Amino acid sequence: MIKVQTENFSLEKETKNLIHKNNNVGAVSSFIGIVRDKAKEKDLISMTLEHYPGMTQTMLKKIEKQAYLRWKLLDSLIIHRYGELFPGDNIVLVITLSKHRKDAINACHFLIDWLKTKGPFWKYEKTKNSGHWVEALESDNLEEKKWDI
Amino acid sequence: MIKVQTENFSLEKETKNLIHKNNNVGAVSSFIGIVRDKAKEKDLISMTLEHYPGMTQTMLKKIEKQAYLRWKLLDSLIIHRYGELFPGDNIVLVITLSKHRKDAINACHFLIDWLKTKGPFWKYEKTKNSGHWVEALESDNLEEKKWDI
Amino acid sequence: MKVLYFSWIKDNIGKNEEDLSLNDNIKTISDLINYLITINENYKKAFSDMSIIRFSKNMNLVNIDEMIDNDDEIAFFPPMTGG
Amino acid sequence: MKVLYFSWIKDNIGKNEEDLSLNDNIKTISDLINYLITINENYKKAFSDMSIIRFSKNMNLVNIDEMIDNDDEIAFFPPMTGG
Repeated sequence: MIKVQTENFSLEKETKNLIHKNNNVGAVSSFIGIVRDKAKEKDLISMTLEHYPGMTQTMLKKIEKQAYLRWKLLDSLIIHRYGELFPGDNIVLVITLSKHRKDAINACHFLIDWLKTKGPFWKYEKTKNSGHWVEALESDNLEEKKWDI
Repeated sequence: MIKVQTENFSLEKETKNLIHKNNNVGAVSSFIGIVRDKAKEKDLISMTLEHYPGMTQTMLKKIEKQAYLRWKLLDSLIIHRYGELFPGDNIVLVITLSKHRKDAINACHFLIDWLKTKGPFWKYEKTKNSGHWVEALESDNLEEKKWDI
Repeated sequence: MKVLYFSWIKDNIGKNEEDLSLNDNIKTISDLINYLITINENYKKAFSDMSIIRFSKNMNLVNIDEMIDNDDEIAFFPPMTGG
Repeated sequence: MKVLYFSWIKDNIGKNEEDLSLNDNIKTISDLINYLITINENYKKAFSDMSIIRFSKNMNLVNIDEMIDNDDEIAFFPPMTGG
Protein backbone atom coordinates (compact mmCIF):
# COMPACT_ATOMS: atom_id res chain seq x y z
CA MET A 1 0.00 0.00 0.00
CA ILE A 2 1.10 3.55 -0.78
CA LYS A 3 0.36 6.60 1.33
CA VAL A 4 1.64 10.08 0.47
CA GLN A 5 0.69 12.39 3.29
CA THR A 6 1.66 15.39 5.41
CA GLU A 7 0.87 13.66 8.73
CA ASN A 8 3.34 11.66 10.78
CA PHE A 9 3.06 7.86 11.05
CA SER A 10 3.38 5.31 13.82
CA LEU A 11 5.82 2.47 13.15
CA GLU A 12 4.19 0.21 15.74
CA LYS A 13 0.64 0.84 14.59
CA GLU A 14 1.47 0.25 10.92
CA THR A 15 3.56 -2.83 11.69
CA LYS A 16 0.91 -4.43 13.92
CA ASN A 17 -1.81 -3.67 11.40
CA LEU A 18 0.16 -5.40 8.62
CA ILE A 19 1.03 -8.42 10.77
CA HIS A 20 -2.61 -8.90 11.78
CA LYS A 21 -3.83 -8.63 8.20
CA ASN A 22 -1.59 -11.48 7.02
CA ASN A 23 -1.10 -15.15 7.88
CA ASN A 24 2.15 -16.93 8.52
CA VAL A 25 4.34 -13.82 8.71
CA GLY A 26 7.90 -14.78 9.66
CA ALA A 27 9.87 -11.64 8.85
CA VAL A 28 9.17 -7.92 9.04
CA SER A 29 11.71 -5.44 7.72
CA SER A 30 11.33 -1.75 8.09
CA PHE A 31 13.17 1.42 7.30
CA ILE A 32 12.53 4.93 8.60
CA GLY A 33 14.16 8.02 7.12
CA ILE A 34 14.44 10.99 9.48
CA VAL A 35 15.27 14.69 8.97
CA ARG A 36 18.80 15.24 10.32
CA ASP A 37 19.67 18.44 12.15
CA LYS A 38 22.63 19.28 9.93
CA ALA A 39 22.56 20.31 6.27
CA LYS A 40 26.01 20.65 4.70
CA GLU A 41 27.50 21.23 8.16
CA LYS A 42 25.01 24.01 8.92
CA ASP A 43 22.18 23.79 11.45
CA LEU A 44 19.01 22.92 9.64
CA ILE A 45 15.84 24.83 10.43
CA SER A 46 13.50 22.84 8.23
CA MET A 47 13.25 20.66 5.15
CA THR A 48 10.34 21.13 2.78
CA LEU A 49 9.42 18.22 0.55
CA GLU A 50 7.71 19.10 -2.70
CA HIS A 51 6.23 16.34 -4.84
CA TYR A 52 4.30 15.77 -8.05
CA PRO A 53 1.04 14.41 -6.63
CA GLY A 54 -0.40 12.39 -9.51
CA MET A 55 2.96 11.01 -10.48
CA THR A 56 3.98 9.99 -6.97
CA GLN A 57 1.12 7.50 -6.62
CA THR A 58 1.70 6.11 -10.11
CA MET A 59 5.43 5.65 -9.69
CA LEU A 60 5.28 4.27 -6.17
CA LYS A 61 2.68 1.70 -7.20
CA LYS A 62 4.82 0.71 -10.15
CA ILE A 63 7.88 0.09 -8.03
CA GLU A 64 5.93 -1.72 -5.32
CA LYS A 65 4.74 -4.06 -8.06
CA GLN A 66 8.36 -4.62 -9.13
CA ALA A 67 9.22 -5.69 -5.60
CA TYR A 68 6.45 -8.32 -5.66
CA LEU A 69 7.78 -9.71 -8.94
CA ARG A 70 11.26 -10.08 -7.48
CA TRP A 71 10.58 -11.34 -3.96
CA LYS A 72 7.96 -13.40 -2.17
CA LEU A 73 6.21 -10.73 -0.20
CA LEU A 74 3.12 -11.13 1.93
CA ASP A 75 2.53 -7.39 2.18
CA SER A 76 4.22 -4.01 2.01
CA LEU A 77 3.66 -0.39 2.91
CA ILE A 78 5.31 2.82 1.80
CA ILE A 79 4.44 6.05 3.60
CA HIS A 80 6.14 9.17 2.25
CA ARG A 81 5.50 12.55 3.85
CA TYR A 82 5.64 15.92 2.10
CA GLY A 83 5.42 19.55 3.26
CA GLU A 84 7.64 21.29 5.80
CA LEU A 85 9.41 18.93 8.19
CA PHE A 86 11.76 19.69 11.08
CA PRO A 87 14.88 17.98 12.45
CA GLY A 88 13.92 14.68 14.03
CA ASP A 89 10.71 14.38 12.01
CA ASN A 90 10.01 11.17 10.12
CA ILE A 91 10.18 11.48 6.33
CA VAL A 92 9.54 8.01 4.99
CA LEU A 93 8.54 4.55 6.18
CA VAL A 94 8.95 1.30 4.28
CA ILE A 95 7.68 -1.98 5.74
CA THR A 96 7.86 -5.37 4.04
CA LEU A 97 6.50 -8.70 5.28
CA SER A 98 7.43 -12.19 4.16
CA LYS A 99 7.69 -15.76 5.38
CA HIS A 100 11.47 -15.83 5.23
CA ARG A 101 13.83 -13.01 6.13
CA LYS A 102 15.66 -12.70 2.82
CA ASP A 103 12.58 -11.55 0.88
CA ALA A 104 11.51 -8.91 3.39
CA ILE A 105 15.03 -7.52 3.86
CA ASN A 106 15.94 -7.29 0.18
CA ALA A 107 12.59 -5.85 -0.86
CA CYS A 108 12.80 -3.17 1.84
CA HIS A 109 16.33 -2.27 0.74
CA PHE A 110 15.26 -2.15 -2.91
CA LEU A 111 12.26 0.08 -2.20
CA ILE A 112 14.18 2.67 -0.21
CA ASP A 113 17.06 2.77 -2.72
CA TRP A 114 14.55 3.28 -5.45
CA LEU A 115 12.66 6.03 -3.62
CA LYS A 116 15.92 8.00 -3.31
CA THR A 117 16.39 8.34 -7.06
CA LYS A 118 12.99 7.73 -8.63
CA GLY A 119 10.50 9.01 -6.08
CA PRO A 120 9.24 12.32 -7.55
CA PHE A 121 10.19 14.38 -4.50
CA TRP A 122 12.43 17.44 -4.15
CA LYS A 123 13.82 18.77 -0.90
CA TYR A 124 14.37 22.37 0.10
CA GLU A 125 16.64 22.84 3.11
CA LYS A 126 16.31 26.03 5.12
CA THR A 127 19.28 27.01 7.29
CA LYS A 128 19.69 30.13 9.43
CA ASN A 129 20.60 32.64 6.74
CA SER A 130 19.85 30.80 3.57
CA GLY A 131 18.20 27.92 1.82
CA HIS A 132 18.88 25.57 -1.06
CA TRP A 133 17.41 22.71 -3.02
CA VAL A 134 19.08 19.39 -2.19
CA GLU A 135 21.01 17.96 -5.10
CA ALA A 136 20.61 14.33 -6.03
CA LEU A 137 23.68 12.32 -5.08
CA GLU A 138 25.57 10.30 -7.63
CA SER A 139 26.13 7.69 -4.88
CA ASP A 140 22.34 7.27 -4.64
CA ASN A 141 22.21 6.66 -8.36
CA LEU A 142 24.82 3.95 -8.06
CA GLU A 143 22.93 2.31 -5.19
CA GLU A 144 19.76 2.26 -7.20
CA LYS A 145 21.49 0.99 -10.35
CA LYS A 146 22.69 -2.16 -8.64
CA TRP A 147 19.06 -3.36 -8.55
CA ASP A 148 18.98 -3.25 -12.34
CA ILE A 149 15.42 -2.02 -12.78
CA MET B 1 23.08 -3.15 23.15
CA ILE B 2 22.26 -6.83 23.64
CA LYS B 3 19.24 -8.18 25.49
CA VAL B 4 18.48 -11.88 25.80
CA GLN B 5 15.15 -12.26 27.51
CA THR B 6 11.91 -14.23 27.79
CA GLU B 7 9.67 -11.13 27.67
CA ASN B 8 8.24 -9.59 24.53
CA PHE B 9 9.52 -6.26 23.22
CA SER B 10 7.96 -3.13 21.75
CA LEU B 11 9.32 -2.03 18.38
CA GLU B 12 8.07 1.54 18.85
CA LYS B 13 9.37 1.92 22.39
CA GLU B 14 12.82 0.58 21.52
CA THR B 15 13.02 2.62 18.31
CA LYS B 16 12.00 5.88 20.00
CA ASN B 17 14.38 5.28 22.85
CA LEU B 18 17.30 4.80 20.47
CA ILE B 19 16.40 7.83 18.35
CA HIS B 20 16.18 10.06 21.42
CA LYS B 21 19.51 8.83 22.78
CA ASN B 22 21.37 9.81 19.61
CA ASN B 23 21.95 13.01 17.63
CA ASN B 24 21.62 13.47 13.92
CA VAL B 25 19.92 10.12 13.18
CA GLY B 26 18.92 9.93 9.52
CA ALA B 27 18.17 6.23 9.05
CA VAL B 28 16.65 3.52 11.21
CA SER B 29 16.54 -0.05 9.96
CA SER B 30 14.80 -2.80 11.84
CA PHE B 31 14.04 -6.46 11.49
CA ILE B 32 11.56 -8.56 13.46
CA GLY B 33 11.49 -12.34 13.32
CA ILE B 34 8.14 -13.92 14.19
CA VAL B 35 7.05 -17.52 14.99
CA ARG B 36 5.13 -18.79 11.96
CA ASP B 37 2.09 -21.00 12.41
CA LYS B 38 3.36 -23.78 10.17
CA ALA B 39 6.32 -26.10 10.80
CA LYS B 40 7.15 -28.38 7.88
CA GLU B 41 3.54 -28.01 6.62
CA LYS B 42 2.12 -29.01 10.02
CA ASP B 43 0.29 -26.69 12.39
CA LEU B 44 2.73 -25.47 14.97
CA ILE B 45 1.70 -25.50 18.62
CA SER B 46 4.81 -23.84 20.00
CA MET B 47 8.50 -23.20 19.45
CA THR B 48 10.86 -23.43 22.38
CA LEU B 49 14.15 -21.59 22.09
CA GLU B 50 17.01 -22.97 24.14
CA HIS B 51 20.24 -21.00 24.41
CA TYR B 52 23.64 -21.13 26.09
CA PRO B 53 23.34 -18.14 28.42
CA GLY B 54 26.98 -17.13 29.01
CA MET B 55 27.92 -17.71 25.41
CA THR B 56 24.97 -15.81 23.93
CA GLN B 57 26.03 -12.50 25.48
CA THR B 58 29.67 -13.01 24.50
CA MET B 59 28.94 -13.91 20.91
CA LEU B 60 26.28 -11.27 20.34
CA LYS B 61 28.58 -8.56 21.69
CA LYS B 62 31.36 -9.79 19.42
CA ILE B 63 29.24 -9.60 16.30
CA GLU B 64 27.75 -6.23 17.25
CA LYS B 65 31.34 -4.96 17.48
CA GLN B 66 32.02 -6.37 13.99
CA ALA B 67 29.09 -4.37 12.63
CA TYR B 68 30.56 -1.15 14.05
CA LEU B 69 33.90 -1.88 12.38
CA ARG B 70 32.24 -2.33 9.01
CA TRP B 71 29.62 0.42 8.98
CA LYS B 72 29.17 3.89 10.47
CA LEU B 73 26.56 3.17 13.09
CA LEU B 74 25.21 5.60 15.64
CA ASP B 75 23.62 2.85 17.73
CA SER B 76 22.23 -0.66 17.59
CA LEU B 77 20.07 -3.06 19.55
CA ILE B 78 19.60 -6.80 19.41
CA ILE B 79 16.82 -8.38 21.48
CA HIS B 80 16.59 -12.17 21.26
CA ARG B 81 13.92 -14.04 23.17
CA TYR B 82 14.18 -17.59 24.53
CA GLY B 83 11.74 -20.02 26.18
CA GLU B 84 8.43 -21.27 24.78
CA LEU B 85 6.92 -19.03 22.10
CA PHE B 86 3.66 -19.38 20.17
CA PRO B 87 2.64 -18.62 16.57
CA GLY B 88 2.64 -14.87 16.01
CA ASP B 89 5.03 -14.21 18.90
CA ASN B 90 8.09 -12.08 18.28
CA ILE B 91 11.42 -13.96 18.40
CA VAL B 92 14.07 -11.41 17.60
CA LEU B 93 14.48 -7.68 17.03
CA VAL B 94 17.43 -5.95 15.39
CA ILE B 95 17.54 -2.15 15.13
CA THR B 96 20.39 -0.14 13.65
CA LEU B 97 20.74 3.65 13.46
CA SER B 98 23.00 5.71 11.22
CA LYS B 99 23.23 9.04 9.47
CA HIS B 100 22.88 7.56 6.00
CA ARG B 101 20.64 4.69 4.96
CA LYS B 102 23.27 2.35 3.57
CA ASP B 103 25.01 1.81 6.90
CA ALA B 104 21.85 1.08 8.88
CA ILE B 105 20.39 -1.22 6.23
CA ASN B 106 23.52 -3.28 5.64
CA ALA B 107 24.38 -3.59 9.33
CA CYS B 108 20.85 -4.77 10.12
CA HIS B 109 21.00 -7.34 7.33
CA PHE B 110 24.42 -8.53 8.49
CA LEU B 111 23.33 -8.91 12.12
CA ILE B 112 20.25 -10.96 11.35
CA ASP B 113 22.09 -13.21 8.87
CA TRP B 114 24.73 -13.79 11.48
CA LEU B 115 22.26 -14.56 14.27
CA LYS B 116 20.75 -17.32 12.11
CA THR B 117 23.96 -19.33 11.97
CA LYS B 118 26.10 -18.16 14.86
CA GLY B 119 23.64 -17.19 17.55
CA PRO B 120 23.86 -20.01 20.13
CA PHE B 121 20.14 -20.81 20.02
CA TRP B 122 18.33 -24.06 19.24
CA LYS B 123 14.66 -24.36 18.41
CA TYR B 124 12.25 -27.14 19.35
CA GLU B 125 9.02 -27.17 17.36
CA LYS B 126 5.98 -28.84 18.92
CA THR B 127 3.22 -29.91 16.52
CA LYS B 128 -0.01 -31.75 17.35
CA ASN B 129 1.33 -35.26 17.71
CA SER B 130 5.05 -34.79 17.75
CA GLY B 131 8.02 -32.50 18.11
CA HIS B 132 11.44 -32.02 16.61
CA TRP B 133 14.56 -29.88 16.85
CA VAL B 134 14.86 -27.48 13.92
CA GLU B 135 17.81 -28.28 11.69
CA ALA B 136 20.13 -25.52 10.59
CA LEU B 137 19.62 -24.65 6.93
CA GLU B 138 22.47 -24.78 4.47
CA SER B 139 20.89 -21.73 2.78
CA ASP B 140 21.36 -19.80 6.04
CA ASN B 141 25.00 -20.78 6.06
CA LEU B 142 25.43 -19.44 2.55
CA GLU B 143 23.72 -16.18 3.49
CA GLU B 144 26.01 -15.71 6.42
CA LYS B 145 29.14 -16.65 4.45
CA LYS B 146 28.64 -13.83 1.98
CA TRP B 147 29.52 -11.37 4.78
CA ASP B 148 32.94 -13.01 5.04
CA ILE B 149 33.35 -12.79 8.81
CA MET C 1 -0.76 21.94 -23.05
CA LYS C 2 -0.32 21.91 -19.30
CA VAL C 3 3.31 22.39 -18.31
CA LEU C 4 4.49 21.92 -14.71
CA TYR C 5 7.74 23.00 -13.07
CA PHE C 6 9.22 21.72 -9.81
CA SER C 7 12.02 22.59 -7.37
CA TRP C 8 14.56 25.21 -8.53
CA ILE C 9 13.19 25.09 -12.09
CA LYS C 10 9.93 26.44 -10.67
CA ASP C 11 11.89 29.07 -8.69
CA ASN C 12 13.85 30.18 -11.76
CA ILE C 13 10.81 30.41 -14.00
CA GLY C 14 8.70 31.96 -11.26
CA LYS C 15 5.64 29.75 -11.65
CA ASN C 16 4.73 26.16 -10.96
CA GLU C 17 2.48 25.60 -13.95
CA GLU C 18 1.11 27.22 -17.07
CA ASP C 19 -1.18 26.45 -19.99
CA LEU C 20 0.46 26.83 -23.37
CA SER C 21 -1.13 26.75 -26.78
CA LEU C 22 1.58 25.54 -29.08
CA ASN C 23 1.88 25.71 -32.79
CA ASP C 24 2.23 22.61 -34.89
CA ASN C 25 5.96 22.59 -35.35
CA ILE C 26 6.49 21.76 -31.65
CA LYS C 27 6.37 17.99 -31.86
CA THR C 28 8.73 16.74 -29.13
CA ILE C 29 9.92 17.60 -25.63
CA SER C 30 13.08 18.91 -27.24
CA ASP C 31 11.05 21.28 -29.46
CA LEU C 32 9.15 22.46 -26.37
CA ILE C 33 12.37 23.28 -24.50
CA ASN C 34 13.74 25.14 -27.52
CA TYR C 35 10.57 27.18 -27.55
CA LEU C 36 10.54 27.82 -23.77
CA ILE C 37 14.07 29.23 -23.67
CA THR C 38 13.03 31.92 -26.14
CA ILE C 39 10.34 33.28 -23.78
CA ASN C 40 12.76 35.10 -21.46
CA GLU C 41 16.01 34.88 -19.49
CA ASN C 42 14.40 33.00 -16.60
CA TYR C 43 13.48 30.07 -18.81
CA LYS C 44 16.87 30.22 -20.45
CA LYS C 45 18.56 30.01 -17.06
CA ALA C 46 16.31 27.15 -15.88
CA PHE C 47 17.19 25.03 -18.91
CA SER C 48 20.86 26.00 -19.16
CA ASP C 49 22.18 22.63 -17.94
CA MET C 50 20.12 19.86 -19.52
CA SER C 51 22.12 17.16 -17.70
CA ILE C 52 20.18 17.97 -14.53
CA ILE C 53 16.72 18.27 -16.07
CA ARG C 54 14.23 15.40 -16.12
CA PHE C 55 10.83 15.41 -17.83
CA SER C 56 7.61 13.46 -17.83
CA LYS C 57 4.64 13.16 -20.15
CA ASN C 58 1.36 12.37 -18.43
CA MET C 59 3.27 11.39 -15.28
CA ASN C 60 5.64 8.95 -16.94
CA LEU C 61 9.34 9.66 -17.34
CA VAL C 62 10.17 10.05 -21.03
CA ASN C 63 13.09 10.80 -23.33
CA ILE C 64 13.81 14.18 -24.86
CA ASP C 65 12.58 13.07 -28.30
CA GLU C 66 9.20 11.91 -26.96
CA MET C 67 6.30 13.08 -29.15
CA ILE C 68 3.89 15.46 -27.41
CA ASP C 69 0.58 17.12 -28.25
CA ASN C 70 -1.76 19.70 -26.78
CA ASP C 71 -3.65 17.23 -24.53
CA ASP C 72 -0.53 16.12 -22.71
CA GLU C 73 0.66 17.14 -19.27
CA ILE C 74 4.39 17.81 -19.41
CA ALA C 75 6.54 18.34 -16.31
CA PHE C 76 10.13 19.51 -15.85
CA PHE C 77 12.12 18.80 -12.69
CA PRO C 78 15.65 18.12 -11.39
CA PRO C 79 16.77 14.58 -10.52
CA MET C 80 14.50 13.19 -7.81
CA THR C 81 15.58 12.95 -4.21
CA GLY C 82 12.95 11.07 -2.27
CA GLY C 83 13.33 8.83 0.74
CA MET D 1 35.60 -30.43 33.90
CA LYS D 2 32.13 -29.01 33.34
CA VAL D 3 30.54 -30.41 30.19
CA LEU D 4 27.28 -28.99 28.75
CA TYR D 5 24.92 -30.49 26.18
CA PHE D 6 22.24 -28.67 24.16
CA SER D 7 19.31 -29.48 21.88
CA TRP D 8 18.99 -33.10 20.71
CA ILE D 9 22.46 -33.95 22.06
CA LYS D 10 21.09 -33.19 25.52
CA ASP D 11 17.98 -35.28 24.74
CA ASN D 12 20.08 -38.25 23.56
CA ILE D 13 22.43 -38.18 26.51
CA GLY D 14 19.62 -37.49 28.95
CA LYS D 15 21.27 -34.63 30.83
CA ASN D 16 22.18 -31.02 30.12
CA GLU D 17 25.42 -30.92 32.08
CA GLU D 18 27.83 -32.98 34.12
CA ASP D 19 31.11 -32.67 36.01
CA LEU D 20 33.79 -35.03 34.81
CA SER D 21 37.17 -35.75 36.37
CA LEU D 22 39.33 -36.74 33.51
CA ASN D 23 42.61 -38.55 33.48
CA ASP D 24 45.71 -36.99 31.96
CA ASN D 25 45.60 -38.65 28.57
CA ILE D 26 42.49 -36.65 27.58
CA LYS D 27 44.19 -33.59 26.11
CA THR D 28 41.86 -32.36 23.34
CA ILE D 29 38.17 -32.10 22.47
CA SER D 30 38.69 -35.09 20.21
CA ASP D 31 40.07 -37.15 23.13
CA LEU D 32 37.06 -36.10 25.23
CA ILE D 33 34.59 -37.27 22.58
CA ASN D 34 36.43 -40.57 22.21
CA TYR D 35 36.09 -41.03 25.96
CA LEU D 36 32.41 -39.99 26.11
CA ILE D 37 31.26 -42.49 23.46
CA THR D 38 32.61 -45.32 25.63
CA ILE D 39 30.30 -44.38 28.54
CA ASN D 40 27.14 -45.86 27.00
CA GLU D 41 24.99 -46.18 23.87
CA ASN D 42 23.32 -42.80 24.44
CA TYR D 43 26.60 -40.94 24.13
CA LYS D 44 27.58 -43.09 21.19
CA LYS D 45 24.34 -42.18 19.44
CA ALA D 46 24.68 -38.46 20.26
CA PHE D 47 28.14 -38.32 18.67
CA SER D 48 27.49 -40.65 15.75
CA ASP D 49 27.53 -37.90 13.09
CA MET D 50 30.31 -35.46 13.89
CA SER D 51 29.45 -33.27 10.88
CA ILE D 52 26.50 -31.88 12.84
CA ILE D 53 28.28 -31.39 16.17
CA ARG D 54 29.79 -28.05 17.25
CA PHE D 55 31.81 -27.43 20.41
CA SER D 56 32.99 -24.56 22.53
CA LYS D 57 35.64 -24.10 25.21
CA ASN D 58 34.84 -21.44 27.78
CA MET D 59 32.10 -20.12 25.51
CA ASN D 60 34.22 -19.72 22.41
CA LEU D 61 33.80 -21.93 19.37
CA VAL D 62 36.92 -24.11 18.94
CA ASN D 63 38.30 -26.82 16.67
CA ILE D 64 38.28 -30.53 17.49
CA ASP D 65 42.00 -30.54 18.29
CA GLU D 66 41.69 -27.70 20.82
CA MET D 67 43.65 -28.43 24.04
CA ILE D 68 41.46 -28.71 27.14
CA ASP D 69 42.03 -29.12 30.86
CA ASN D 70 39.99 -29.70 34.00
CA ASP D 71 39.19 -26.01 34.62
CA ASP D 72 37.53 -25.57 31.23
CA GLU D 73 33.83 -25.46 30.44
CA ILE D 74 33.19 -27.52 27.34
CA ALA D 75 29.85 -27.53 25.47
CA PHE D 76 28.48 -29.69 22.66
CA PHE D 77 25.63 -28.60 20.43
CA PRO D 78 24.22 -28.89 16.90
CA PRO D 79 24.64 -26.06 14.36
CA MET D 80 23.04 -22.92 15.74
CA THR D 81 19.69 -21.66 14.51
CA GLY D 82 19.04 -18.28 16.06
CA GLY D 83 17.13 -15.32 14.70
